Amino acid sequence: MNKVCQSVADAVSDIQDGNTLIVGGFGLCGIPEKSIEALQERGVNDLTVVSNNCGIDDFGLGLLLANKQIKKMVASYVGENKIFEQQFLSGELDVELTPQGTLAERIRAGGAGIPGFYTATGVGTPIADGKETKEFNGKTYLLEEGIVGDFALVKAWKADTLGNLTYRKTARNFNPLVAMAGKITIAEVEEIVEAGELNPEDIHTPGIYVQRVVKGMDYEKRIERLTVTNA
Amino acid sequence: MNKVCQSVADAVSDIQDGNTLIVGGFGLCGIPEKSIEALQERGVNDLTVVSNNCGIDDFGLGLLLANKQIKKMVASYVGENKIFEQQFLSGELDVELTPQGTLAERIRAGGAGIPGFYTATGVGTPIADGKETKEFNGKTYLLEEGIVGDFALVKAWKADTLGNLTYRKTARNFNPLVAMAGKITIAEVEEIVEAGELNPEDIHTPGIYVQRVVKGMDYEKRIERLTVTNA
Amino acid sequence: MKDARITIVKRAVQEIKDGMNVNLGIGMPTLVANEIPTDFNVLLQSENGLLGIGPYPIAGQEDADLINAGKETITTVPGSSFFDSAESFAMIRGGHIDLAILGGMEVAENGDLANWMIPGKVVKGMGGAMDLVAGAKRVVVIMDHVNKHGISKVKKMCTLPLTGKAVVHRLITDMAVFDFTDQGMVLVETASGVTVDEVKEKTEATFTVAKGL
Amino acid sequence: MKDARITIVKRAVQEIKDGMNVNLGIGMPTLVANEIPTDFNVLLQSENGLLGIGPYPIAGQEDADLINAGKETITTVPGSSFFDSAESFAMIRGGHIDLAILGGMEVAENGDLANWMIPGKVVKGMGGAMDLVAGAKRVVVIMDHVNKHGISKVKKMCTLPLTGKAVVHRLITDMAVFDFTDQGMVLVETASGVTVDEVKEKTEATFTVAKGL
Repeated sequence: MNKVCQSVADAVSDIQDGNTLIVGGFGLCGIPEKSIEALQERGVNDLTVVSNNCGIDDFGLGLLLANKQIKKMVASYVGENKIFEQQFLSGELDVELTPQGTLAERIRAGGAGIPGFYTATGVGTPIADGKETKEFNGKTYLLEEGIVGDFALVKAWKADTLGNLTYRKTARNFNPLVAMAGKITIAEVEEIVEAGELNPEDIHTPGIYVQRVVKGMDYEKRIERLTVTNA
Repeated sequence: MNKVCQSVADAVSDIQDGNTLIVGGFGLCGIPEKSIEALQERGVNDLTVVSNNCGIDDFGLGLLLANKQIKKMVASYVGENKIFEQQFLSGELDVELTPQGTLAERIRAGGAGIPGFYTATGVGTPIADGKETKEFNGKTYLLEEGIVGDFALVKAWKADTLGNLTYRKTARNFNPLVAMAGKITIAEVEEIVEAGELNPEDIHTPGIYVQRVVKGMDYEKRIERLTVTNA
Repeated sequence: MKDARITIVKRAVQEIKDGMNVNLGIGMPTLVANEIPTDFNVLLQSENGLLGIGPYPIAGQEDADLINAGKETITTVPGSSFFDSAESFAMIRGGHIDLAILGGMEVAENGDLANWMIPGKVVKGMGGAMDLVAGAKRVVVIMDHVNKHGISKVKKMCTLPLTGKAVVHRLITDMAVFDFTDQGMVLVETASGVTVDEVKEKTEATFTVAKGL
Repeated sequence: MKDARITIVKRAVQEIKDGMNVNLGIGMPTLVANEIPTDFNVLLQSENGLLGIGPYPIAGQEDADLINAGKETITTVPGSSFFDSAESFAMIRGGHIDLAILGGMEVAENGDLANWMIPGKVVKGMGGAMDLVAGAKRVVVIMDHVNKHGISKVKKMCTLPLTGKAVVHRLITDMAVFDFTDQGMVLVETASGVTVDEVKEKTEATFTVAKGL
């Protein structure tokens, strides 16, 4: 019943070859960087990874690509990643591109027990190929399916010992949805507090979705595009 | 561009006969009691009301029933309401019973641009009658449709002048979904603060969904079932 | 509480394991909450938007903004969280509730449940019951074995409109406990002082008897 | 900025009215933000989960947890809110974004838009573009009128894979502004110093000319 793991390595120790992982983050923001590193070290292979992006060559999910641990990637945007490009062109990597909003909703749907839903997004485009359509009020919509993962890897700001999570600023992004959609959800966080210390009205992910919580050390939080104004 | 209305009567002044209203609240908790009272005074008729419950005889949506302003009710639970019972039996009132989770999801879907989704809820029961079904992974699911209202009536705790809302405890319930699903969303609140005074990470309903905000006075917040322990 | 209720509630609480997230239906299931061992970390979910229901408030400390799905004033426990109804049913529909304990009017030998309407009587609505039986990981129904006329509520087929088809995992009555398996309905326990033959006599449904009973 | 870009951006900002919630695409559309009148109450949405984007941070005050959809470090304005990606696209798909301004590779006379992939080149992905064009109340595309070879990007039919079918409400180029109506594509403005004939010459698409032009 204790959800708090002693190390990130422990937290991801039963992820197996061939598993489907749903991974939070947008670009390099709010990614579970410690869980990814631990998976790189463990070396599990043939992973299907569902995540909006795929990191960059030397950070985030790019590390698992570089290690050839990913068999299939479901994402909305995979630009700016040379290794991805190589593996995609060589056919080593299978890629399913999904519009970002559809991807977010598919993950939420998976977590919410909804096997399919209709959206106007993508009608008449290549991503409609092979998908069922249906009319509602004279307009055509695509059927999109929910996604459930064997594991969900989440990065949050704070957790309590019951797995309740809060996120910081735009590091929230896909993480709350990803948390819903894992058969086992692993949340790595910057701080773990006692149950009752988070305001019940401000919890972004209720602990019911979270099976394991682990504190990550020394977050790098790399910035992809530093843009500033002069004071 | 100013979202703050001077009175509840002003806020609801353009609701018309025959409109569909989606109304927040669960039981008598978190209901937009002032907007309902204002509608009772204005006397618009033939309303279709979508709300989990229908108040009690002399409070909440029961007031509009007593006034015979409601033509059709979409709800999950309408017990404990004598006037409802009479009008339902006499055929004056049309009723569409929807499982509570399906109702919540239908309202969210309407607000999120999803015209339909599949759920296992209700398969093989009377509420499946006349509904399309579809199999996913060998299991049967029902197609349920999104709901959009001409107006959405929401009760929140605090609003800022941009319409950002926060709710208190279980008075949140359907309100954030209802806020999403109105062509015009009217939020009555206990307190209005300046933009920037609510923590951006703790806003439950972003102001983009809310067209009007109005401060209600003297909330009654009636308790339906007072249950206490002895100290 | 009547004896039958006590029997049922005491047996029902044994379904709850440490660490579970549990939804208790309105009525008799609500009484199960009081029997949960105090050293268990169990969170009770209320479908109106709370995980972590606490006891009823002390008189005078009730809060109109804090109620359970039965519209009763309640409190919260440390580590509770509030959320909206869509999130609440995402939990339920998505299989995140470990256990739902619900009342029943009729249960059939194939696991069908009827507990929301009686034709000819005024319909009150199904509330969240259909979602709970379709979505919870485990569905346990508790009810009297027979109605006030002595007629079995444990049926070959439900006569009342269904809440869900083949959704019940376990049925607990004042006489017995049944499981619903791929091999059909199985009697797995009898209440203290009740024989297997007595259960058979009072049960319309066809069932097998677990080894050793 | 090149002259063409300045022309386009200055014209594009006129699409933004006081009180709007606006999503600006990556690239040239992002530049529109700087031109919004400071007395306007306009909230900029970032599809990664923010309503109320502010300017770039002062050097040294950047926050890795606060970026826009282009992955640039940003700040927030008073009254901003953070939310998750599903909520963000509920706003977009549900028609709550008043205006989306996006870049384009090709726009066809029926309002089709292509802006996400070039066959034969490596696919980077559509990101949120398909959701934005399908969901925003009003979709304005901004792009150069012709490509670097002088070929019209305003087509009879798109040759590139579509981002959305009949989704563009208005197209703003360095030469002209077109609306897409039930009666087809209409030239509604020409840029300063550009004649209708020049537009016709540089445009593959068939269009009508608004009265008074």
